[in-house]
Amino acid sequence: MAIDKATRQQMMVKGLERYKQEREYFNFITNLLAADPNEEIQLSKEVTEITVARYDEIIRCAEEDKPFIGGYFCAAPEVYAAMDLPWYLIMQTPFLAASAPYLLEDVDAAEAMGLGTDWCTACRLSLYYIEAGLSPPPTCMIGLLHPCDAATMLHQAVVRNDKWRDIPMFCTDPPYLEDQRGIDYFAGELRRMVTFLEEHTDRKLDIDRLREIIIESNKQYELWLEYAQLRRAKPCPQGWGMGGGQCFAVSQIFQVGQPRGTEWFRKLVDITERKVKAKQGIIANERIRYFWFDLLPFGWVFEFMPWLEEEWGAVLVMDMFGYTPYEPVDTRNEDTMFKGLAKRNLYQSPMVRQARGIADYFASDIARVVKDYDIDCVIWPGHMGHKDGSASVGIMREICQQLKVPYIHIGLDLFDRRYTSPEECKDKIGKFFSAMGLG
Amino acid sequence: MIVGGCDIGSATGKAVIMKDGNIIAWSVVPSTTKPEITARQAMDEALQKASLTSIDDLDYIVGTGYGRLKVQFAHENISEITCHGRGAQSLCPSVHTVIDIGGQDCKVTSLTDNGKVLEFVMNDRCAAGTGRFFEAMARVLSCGLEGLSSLAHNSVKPANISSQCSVFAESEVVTLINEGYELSSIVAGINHSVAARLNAMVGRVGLSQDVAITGGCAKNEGLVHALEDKLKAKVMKLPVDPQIIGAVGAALIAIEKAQAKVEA
Amino acid sequence: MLSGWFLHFRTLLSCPVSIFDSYIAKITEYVNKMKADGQLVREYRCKPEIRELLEGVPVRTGPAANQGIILRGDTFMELGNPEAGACAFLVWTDNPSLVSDGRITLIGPDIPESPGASLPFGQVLIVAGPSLTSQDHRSLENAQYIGGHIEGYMIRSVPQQMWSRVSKEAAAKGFRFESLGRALMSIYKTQIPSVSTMETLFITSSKGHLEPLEDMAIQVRQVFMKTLTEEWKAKGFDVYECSLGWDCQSCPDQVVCDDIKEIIDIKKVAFQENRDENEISHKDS
Amino acid sequence: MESKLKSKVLQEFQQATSTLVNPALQSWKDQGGKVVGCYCSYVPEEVITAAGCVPFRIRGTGSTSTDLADTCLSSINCSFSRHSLDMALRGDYAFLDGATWVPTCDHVRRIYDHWRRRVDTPYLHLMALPKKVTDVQVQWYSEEVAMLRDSLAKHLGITISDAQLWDAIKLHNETRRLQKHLYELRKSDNPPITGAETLAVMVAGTAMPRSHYNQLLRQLLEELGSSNGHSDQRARILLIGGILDDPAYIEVIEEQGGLVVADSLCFGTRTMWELVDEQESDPVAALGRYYIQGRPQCPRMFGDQPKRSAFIKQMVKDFRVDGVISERLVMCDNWTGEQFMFAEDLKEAGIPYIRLDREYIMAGVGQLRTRVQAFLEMMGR
Repeated sequence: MAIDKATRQQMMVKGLERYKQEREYFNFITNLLAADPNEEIQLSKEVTEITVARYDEIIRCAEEDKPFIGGYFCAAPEVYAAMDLPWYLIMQTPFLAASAPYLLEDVDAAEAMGLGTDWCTACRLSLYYIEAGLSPPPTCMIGLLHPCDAATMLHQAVVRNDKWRDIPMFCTDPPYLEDQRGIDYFAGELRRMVTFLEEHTDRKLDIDRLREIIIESNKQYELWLEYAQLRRAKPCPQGWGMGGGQCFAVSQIFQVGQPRGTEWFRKLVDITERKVKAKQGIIANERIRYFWFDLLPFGWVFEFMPWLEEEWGAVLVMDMFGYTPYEPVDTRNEDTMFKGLAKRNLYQSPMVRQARGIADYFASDIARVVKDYDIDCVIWPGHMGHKDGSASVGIMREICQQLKVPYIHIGLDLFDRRYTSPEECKDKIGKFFSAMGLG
Repeated sequence: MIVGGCDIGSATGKAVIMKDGNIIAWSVVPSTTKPEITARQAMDEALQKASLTSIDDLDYIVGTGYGRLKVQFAHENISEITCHGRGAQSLCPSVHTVIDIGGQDCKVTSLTDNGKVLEFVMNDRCAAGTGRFFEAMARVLSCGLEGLSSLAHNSVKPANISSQCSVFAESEVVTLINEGYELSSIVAGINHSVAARLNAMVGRVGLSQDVAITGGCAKNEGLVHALEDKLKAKVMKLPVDPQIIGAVGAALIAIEKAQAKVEA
Repeated sequence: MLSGWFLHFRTLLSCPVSIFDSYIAKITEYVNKMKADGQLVREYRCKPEIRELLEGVPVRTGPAANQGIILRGDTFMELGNPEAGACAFLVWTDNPSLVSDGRITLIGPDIPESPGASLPFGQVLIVAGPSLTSQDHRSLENAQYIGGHIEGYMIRSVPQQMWSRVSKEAAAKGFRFESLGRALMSIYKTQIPSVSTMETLFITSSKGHLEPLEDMAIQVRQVFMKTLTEEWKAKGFDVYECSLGWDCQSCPDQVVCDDIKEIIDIKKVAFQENRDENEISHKDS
Repeated sequence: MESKLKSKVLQEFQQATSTLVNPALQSWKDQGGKVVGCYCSYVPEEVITAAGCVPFRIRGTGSTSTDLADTCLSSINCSFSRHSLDMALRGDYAFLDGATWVPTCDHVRRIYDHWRRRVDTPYLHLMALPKKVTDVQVQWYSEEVAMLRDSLAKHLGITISDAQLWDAIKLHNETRRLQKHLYELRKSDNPPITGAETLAVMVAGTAMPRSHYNQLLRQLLEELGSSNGHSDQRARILLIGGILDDPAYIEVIEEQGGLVVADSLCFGTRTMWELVDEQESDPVAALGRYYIQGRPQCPRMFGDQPKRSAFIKQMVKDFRVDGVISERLVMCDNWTGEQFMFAEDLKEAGIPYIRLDREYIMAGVGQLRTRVQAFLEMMGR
């Protein structure tokens, strides 16, 4: 059933080309950041360093024919860490390297392949990389069937791909509602995921090792929560450049349950605490505190986010990735651990929390964030792939109206600046700020 | 045997008359509000040029194009996708990919060795890559369609126009004008952006061997160069006006049909 | 498309107002059982006027009372850490006679007794007012998360969890559950004028003692969701969308945005005042 | 392709398809009967029938605008979700005594959120449909079926016995058998009924009291036995896609000479090709298995794609299909992925295939015509 060795090797060589290119890209960024002594820049540099380390690890496994998996956040990466299984994300490029110079060419190439343009660009790109042979074929794969339709279809298409159809894949099935029955069910899915991984790799899950990992990741989440509180300070100590995205990358992707990750969080909290005590904001004159209710526009972040700060004194106080109610997982026994992981990865992980189930979950979150973070306006960027979110604009507007906080829906593609150009976005936001008397 | 092909598009009507497989006359007339009248006008002009007195002199007529159902004198109608493919390959046998840029839509067709359609894609949702996109741009630049064609030189560095939506592209172009960009550079930018769009469509059917561009926009040399650049393939020069390829294809099919009728 | 359209389909709402009365009885039963079990139950009876409620509260309360956040190092003790356990809910009635106005009940240790501790936290608010209806439920519910309204007391921003910190400074000034109860009652009575009567219950004794309350909390939440649904339906459409590119001069629905703009102005003034105040206090020290 | 049928029964079906409340449903309502809406074909209609209500598949038929829905949804949401919600907001669904959902897709699942906030329907229920098709999900969905049964019974103040559930299953299976019989007739060289007419028959089946519908359908089958078939088609077409309920769309295809002889649609074979197993001991388990494993699945179900692809290829063979047309509503992510995968599968199998984009309320007939015509010409037809 497996692919023959020669073919696999060929696929691996090609699959590593882009992968290595990306590693060099992160090395380049690391070097850039290294030149700036600023503490926060150094924190960012650490994130790019651990990113490079992961690329190195996967390349080593691929070249030495050792097992590595295609994995996912929000599917209990604690398990892969405990099983000592190196993993990479097939959605890697759009999520991590969306500012890479080849991204737009790849978007066009994906379209040329026949992937519909109204499909989420991140999913489209991920499928393109596999169809075009630009992803290293893993030993086996864990996929995700939430939060959106495109994710489900992406994984089906990966299973179907001629070259990848022999790579075993397991997807965890998400329950829709937030209740104990759903948690129990998802815990069962995670156990089946473990069985799958044990079957297709030479690794076994050791429960004590899992406990160690979870105890460490509990510490990471506790620190993250501490950090999230610090962003309530006025002025806000950090803006769009540091926050939820990095915390997520460290705790859910690169340093899951690893002391180095915990140390990173500790530094983050220490630095930020100092700034809060000194009443030091990310910009000198904070005039607008906004809640960015989505991911950052990864593909063109530098063309837009700094403008908000410079032109309007507008600070991103909270975003979708930053507002996560991670709870510690109860490590008493196997059962409590799996249920805790189920809850964490289903109801507490960003995006999956907001986009998976019914609208009430994000509705109550918006209300809390606006109040606790003293938000002046809510921005729903409306990424073209987030169909459920854009199907919720009426509800978001209503909540904001009740809270008497201005709300705006932009409508953009987080990865492709050509969908709505940064200039269009600026124009729309500018008019909105002026009309509402903000700034 | 004398046959006719009549291609009624949204902007122009075209007619071709063939005798024993050779084009003896053709015409291009602007579209009226009624496709049946456009068809009549185009055919009458072609008949006159062919020194024929009546439409009854034609053994068989095939109608095609957006208004094909309204070509009342046609014996049959065939979609423009098939006709453009047939026309382009018969005039230039190495062509296996045809890009038809019409007024309202654009189509990319891949062909078999004997001129049959293998696969096609069609864009009719947005103006990107269509005649009306160029019209909108020509209006903003107040240079007319001919001006648009003559303004682009290969040597000019194209201005960056990222949006492929005509509405947004229009505002980008206005910005570029205000920023003092050279007109030729803006025009080159427009051509590049359309070429990128068409390139994606070509990708969907797969590029095979040589490419031909049909339809009025094929006369825009700047676009042709930009497209060659993107496709990394040679765009073949067609021996007749690219605007009449659909009508040529229709006439060629008319020959087949007429023969089949005779045999039957 | 109607430009910036704005519609009201308001229908009359008839909702039974005694929906939570049985829960109020259950809460009383719960407290009585705790007493009978020999738990330490302390009761404080405060004079219920807003002014009187704040008597003896050693910290500032009100919208601008606590602009800062309580850092780890400044924390005296914490309440409701998920590991320790937490449960918070609110019930209301239009029958004030069911509520003992101004009563604060504490089951378990008080703040001054627990330096450095991480205690379980149960908080039950019982509010009444003759004119309260289910339409007030949402604002009653939201008011539990008091934001920065009590100096030295911070509810952490975590959805569905009542998890808070008391600062060392507040503890040193004598902040305890009686103060918290008084502050909460004054905040409710100030912010929501239709609240005439209110009492509070706090539990810090053990995680196990929160279990019966959790059952009640789940049921109350379900009832709340149901009334919320009724409210949504009764409201019909009044979602405003600006389709004029924020060109207010030509907008027929300016009133909607004006409402929001007014709040923005108030916030700006408050922020400026607070900043000035901070600067003054900075100079003082 | 001209309709050859001058059947009164067919006209009744066609009428039911072109409106929401058909006369049969109206008279059911007039007699005090209850009607419960289903937003997707994954709602186990048998439970609703067992509760003594008529299950009604929610559509956007007759909608002319999306003004009201556009305040809830956005332009990247599909036109089915916008039109159907718009109708609900306008009160066109006031005749429903209840409405049921599954979180089918990102668009439809949010309609539930808006509906409960804005539309006054006495009973609403959302079932958590899983996204996989293994035994574990059969178990999960069986529980969901049981929960629907309990919740609906409680709402109506009745009990729904196993026997009632079995009766409903048998009644719905009977519908499926009759519908399948209709499809079998289309395997012939000269199918007696067009694809457009068949779609009307199928849509009507989701909008009428079931026994009445079965009776009419039996009558139609009798009439068809003696009618002349269609023989002037240029090609035999298999039509696949998502929520297509408008026969006019198929009419355009058939006017070009492409006779639609079979389909994989959720107003088509997917809901009736297989039967609920009447031999199971527990009716709830039988339904759970049927909806998750027993029938051709929607693209949203992971792990089922090879089966779906095999189903299509089998249909191509059984119905001697010349080409496959796949339609998709613009913005539908599920069908974007499915169309992509089918393109590869059918290419491998050497079956002519074309993908079309569509709006829920038909627009752009000219372009559809051109595409279909070119497709037929491409096949050499």
